[in-house]
Amino acid sequence: MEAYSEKVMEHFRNPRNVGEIENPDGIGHVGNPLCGDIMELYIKVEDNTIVDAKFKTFGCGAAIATSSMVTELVKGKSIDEALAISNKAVAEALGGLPPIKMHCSVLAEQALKSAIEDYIEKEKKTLT
Amino acid sequence: MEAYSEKVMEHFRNPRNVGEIENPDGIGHVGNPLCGDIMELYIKVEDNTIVDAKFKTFGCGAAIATSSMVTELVKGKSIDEALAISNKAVAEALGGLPPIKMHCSVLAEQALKSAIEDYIEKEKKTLT
Amino acid sequence: MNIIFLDYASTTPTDPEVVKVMLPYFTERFGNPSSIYSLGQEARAAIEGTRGKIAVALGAKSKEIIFTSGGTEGNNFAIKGVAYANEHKGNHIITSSVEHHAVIEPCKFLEKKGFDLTYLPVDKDGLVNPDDVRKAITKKTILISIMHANNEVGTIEPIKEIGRIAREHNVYFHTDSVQSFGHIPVDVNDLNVDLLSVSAHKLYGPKGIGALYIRKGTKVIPFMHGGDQERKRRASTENVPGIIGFGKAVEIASTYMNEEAKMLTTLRDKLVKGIFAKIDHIRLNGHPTQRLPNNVNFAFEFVEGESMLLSLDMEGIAASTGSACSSSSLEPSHVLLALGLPHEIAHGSLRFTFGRYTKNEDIDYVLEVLPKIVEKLRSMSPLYKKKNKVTNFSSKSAKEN
Amino acid sequence: MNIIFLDYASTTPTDPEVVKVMLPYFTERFGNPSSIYSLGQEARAAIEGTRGKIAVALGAKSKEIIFTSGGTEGNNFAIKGVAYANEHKGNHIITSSVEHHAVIEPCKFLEKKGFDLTYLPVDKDGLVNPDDVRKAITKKTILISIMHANNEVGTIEPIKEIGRIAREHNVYFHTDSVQSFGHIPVDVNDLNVDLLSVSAHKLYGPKGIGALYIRKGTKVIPFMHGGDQERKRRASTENVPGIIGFGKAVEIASTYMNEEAKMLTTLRDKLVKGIFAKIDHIRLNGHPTQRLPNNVNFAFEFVEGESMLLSLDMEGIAASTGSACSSSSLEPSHVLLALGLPHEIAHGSLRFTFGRYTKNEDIDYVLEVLPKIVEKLRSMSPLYKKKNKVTNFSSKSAKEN
Ligand SMILES: Cc1ncc(COP(=O)(O)O)c(C=O)c1O
Ligand SMILES: Cc1ncc(COP(=O)(O)O)c(C=O)c1O
Repeated sequence: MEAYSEKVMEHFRNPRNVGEIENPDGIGHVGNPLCGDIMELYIKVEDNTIVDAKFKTFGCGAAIATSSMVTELVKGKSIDEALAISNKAVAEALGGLPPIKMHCSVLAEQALKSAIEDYIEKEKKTLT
Repeated sequence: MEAYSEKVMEHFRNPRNVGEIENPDGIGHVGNPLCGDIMELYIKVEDNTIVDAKFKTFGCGAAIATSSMVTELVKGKSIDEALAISNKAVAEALGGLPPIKMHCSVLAEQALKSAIEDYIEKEKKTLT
Repeated sequence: MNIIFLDYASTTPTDPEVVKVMLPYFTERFGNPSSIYSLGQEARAAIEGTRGKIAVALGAKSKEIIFTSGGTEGNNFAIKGVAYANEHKGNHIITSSVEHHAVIEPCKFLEKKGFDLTYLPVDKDGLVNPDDVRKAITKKTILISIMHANNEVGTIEPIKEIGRIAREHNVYFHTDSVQSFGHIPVDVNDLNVDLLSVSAHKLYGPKGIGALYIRKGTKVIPFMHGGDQERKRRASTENVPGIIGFGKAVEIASTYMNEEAKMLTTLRDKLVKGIFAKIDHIRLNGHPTQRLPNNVNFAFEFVEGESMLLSLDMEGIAASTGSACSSSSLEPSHVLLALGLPHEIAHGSLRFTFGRYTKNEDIDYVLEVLPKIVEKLRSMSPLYKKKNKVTNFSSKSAKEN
Repeated sequence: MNIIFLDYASTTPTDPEVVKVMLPYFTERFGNPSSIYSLGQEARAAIEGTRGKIAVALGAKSKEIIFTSGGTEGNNFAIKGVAYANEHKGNHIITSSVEHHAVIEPCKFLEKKGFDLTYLPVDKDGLVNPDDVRKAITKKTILISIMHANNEVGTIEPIKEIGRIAREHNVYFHTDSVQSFGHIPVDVNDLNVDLLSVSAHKLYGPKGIGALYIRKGTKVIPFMHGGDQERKRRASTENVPGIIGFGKAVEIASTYMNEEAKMLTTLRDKLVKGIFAKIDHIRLNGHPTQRLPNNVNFAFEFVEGESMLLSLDMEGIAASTGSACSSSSLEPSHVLLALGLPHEIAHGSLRFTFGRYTKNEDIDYVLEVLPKIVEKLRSMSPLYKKKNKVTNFSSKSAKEN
């Protein structure tokens, strides 16, 4: 395998936003223990803006680093801006990922999307 | 290839009995330039005893050493004794030969036999 | 940072004594062993001497030892060589599901070429059952290939019995002895094998050199076709310094093997006990006693192997999740799956393998650092949280397994 | 006795600079490049750096270079790999009758497996005619393998033209560049090749390491099956010290190649002229000008090669009759026969190949010693006597040939 970038290692060493949010506004849950990667992503939304994000991840170094990075990227963003965050953006923010680890950035994007969807679902329910 | 024995190298370095005998009593001529080995063996016979032997050889180190050794072995021997000299005896007298060079000792035996046959043929002619 | 290297099963440092004997063969005694002049014959004599040493160490004859470029070549040579030389007799080959890729992949290649392969299962400790071998043999079986010691979980297979069965049925038997040679006794007659592969870099010799034992009379065609080297069985200019180094490594290993095995077993058992005492929700992979003296392999539930490895590396400890050569794969180890581990647990395995330079304090250090790493990663794991809520005694039952 | 080594085509001493850069990779930086911890990644970075250097030297991309255990493996890999990967398209392979055994033998193996082989003839100088290649191509042709420079007679083949023809016909083209790389310019794009084999020990690198260039997009299946090393194209733990040494050797060769070639050409031409001046009944084998800068190959009528070699060795000169790896054979060189030499003259050939450490005085010494040796052996030869009686001008006509 290619080596991880400095930035990946830094986020692996000191992952940001580890943990759960009590009473989150949205939860994303993606991955599968069979594949060796599971991400749980929690968001807190106020006035259509993501004010907090946390994660729990079972997975390799890249899975943890992308989780950490995506929670960093998303904080302070509007829902629309957050939905525009691609897996590529996550990987780039980490200084790149080894080719066989790109799927971790996909997982991070999916975890975020899934948390936002959960938030939108809940919102709909509250409105109706 | 396995290395040659000390004895082979010694006979290669200083081959005994190189040359031709003028008016020999027998000449043996064996081998084939295609195979890379040709031996010519000359004998001088007196009272049924081989009193001199010489050779000329085109061939590898083993071909030269076996030619040299067979001429040494044969000198002073009776015709019957000479006919009993086997290729094995030549090889053993040289401290052994690498397996792929054993055919050179066969050639030396054949050269000797062929020289003796030539001698016997000539004798017959003289007698009749 | 001083690195604590606990991945001797992946490769070993070359012993300085080994490097020393190699050196003259690079620059001075550099002759081609096939050349008939003195410089060539000198090189030839040196490699023949080494062949003799290796033969002695294996209980074999010199002529039965062919030098290769390593364990992978030995396995490819043995398997493809026997297959192609005997395909008129049959096309069936038996192997196990815990073999190294260097056995599995040649087998898969042959499968594509029309050979019929049986991959035998193993029990939860990684053992092949000799009875399964017997039952798998058909009239078309031409080769059985079962490894001596497993590179991931350290389990030592019942080679002697399998060899006896192979012989009874007149089937060639190959064993991949890359992990065992130099570490536990390996004798080709005692083990009843016809072919056996070894690799120098697993026993403090240089990388890029190994040997294949081929019992006299065994029908094998060459793998590397070309010149007449190695009595026409393996072409290519001989790696003279590598061969010389290999010989020295074998010499050293033969001298110290028993002593080293004892030392390593002590360290192994200390680490196993320590991990059991300090971390829960774990299981020891591989056979508890019939295993290599230097192998410890644990599954840690709820965490993933690579993240443990990276964390250990950050603390100066070099370990492994299993086979180094499959580290570019995302699949969990086929060996752990064959042992019956669920995917998510197979993903959370770590292998520590010790060697000549491992010290008692190294084990202490691992026992100090590892529990913290597992705890940190578990605290980040969404699996741990749930499991913990559901059950709290799984660690106990895992231990008793 | 000080040995004058004039057999650089068989192997070269490893440059001391090369040994120096290898050393740390035995004992300190011994990590397995597939391991993810720092020690492994450090080894990985080092071999990737070397891959880059070799790629640059060949005008290739890094990803197109696969490390092998030498020239023989490269040739086996290229030929069998292309054959097996493309057999659905056709089963015809074209090669020449002057290839090294490491090309001929894999071809013969494939012939037994049902492939159809064409062995092209050469002219009296050893040249393959590109037109013959064109004519030999059929709809079923999947591979052409023609060597760059001949190891026995030094003739340099018209690879660029043959490559152009191969490309026109959409056929893969492999060249065995073992004798040319590091000695004359080798650029994969200039030469129009898809695969190219090289071996480190022919250019002052260590034995047991080489590389195969595989142009991006070329369909090849692996030869060594096993782990995921070399981007899954060549299994087995990488020979890290060997690779590092190879890289250094290539670096040195690239720097000094032009200068060395000039020096060697001068020595070569001096020896050729000297031998012609001092010995009769001889002929120069190989192309008079389109040949390697360091190769001199003569046939001496009426004497046999091995006995000349042994005699030279006794005088401290190491030379060769041709290919070292066939020195266990009694057959005369297939290369010399392909050039049209009669058997008995092919048997009497000698090859001198020079290198980095060859001095002008060494040539003087050969010119002093060789005529005496030839004379002594001729005086013992039954062929010489007869020939001499029959004709006395054959030496002249041989020279003019
Ligand atoms: C059991 C086993 N077989 C084969 C191999 C391959 O050996 P090498 O890397 O020397 O080709 C290894 C190690 O890599 C191994 O552990
Ligand atoms: C032209 C040619 N091809 C292939 C080889 C084989 O290379 P190696 O001995 O490194 O396998 C050689 C030399 O031995 C050679 O001269």
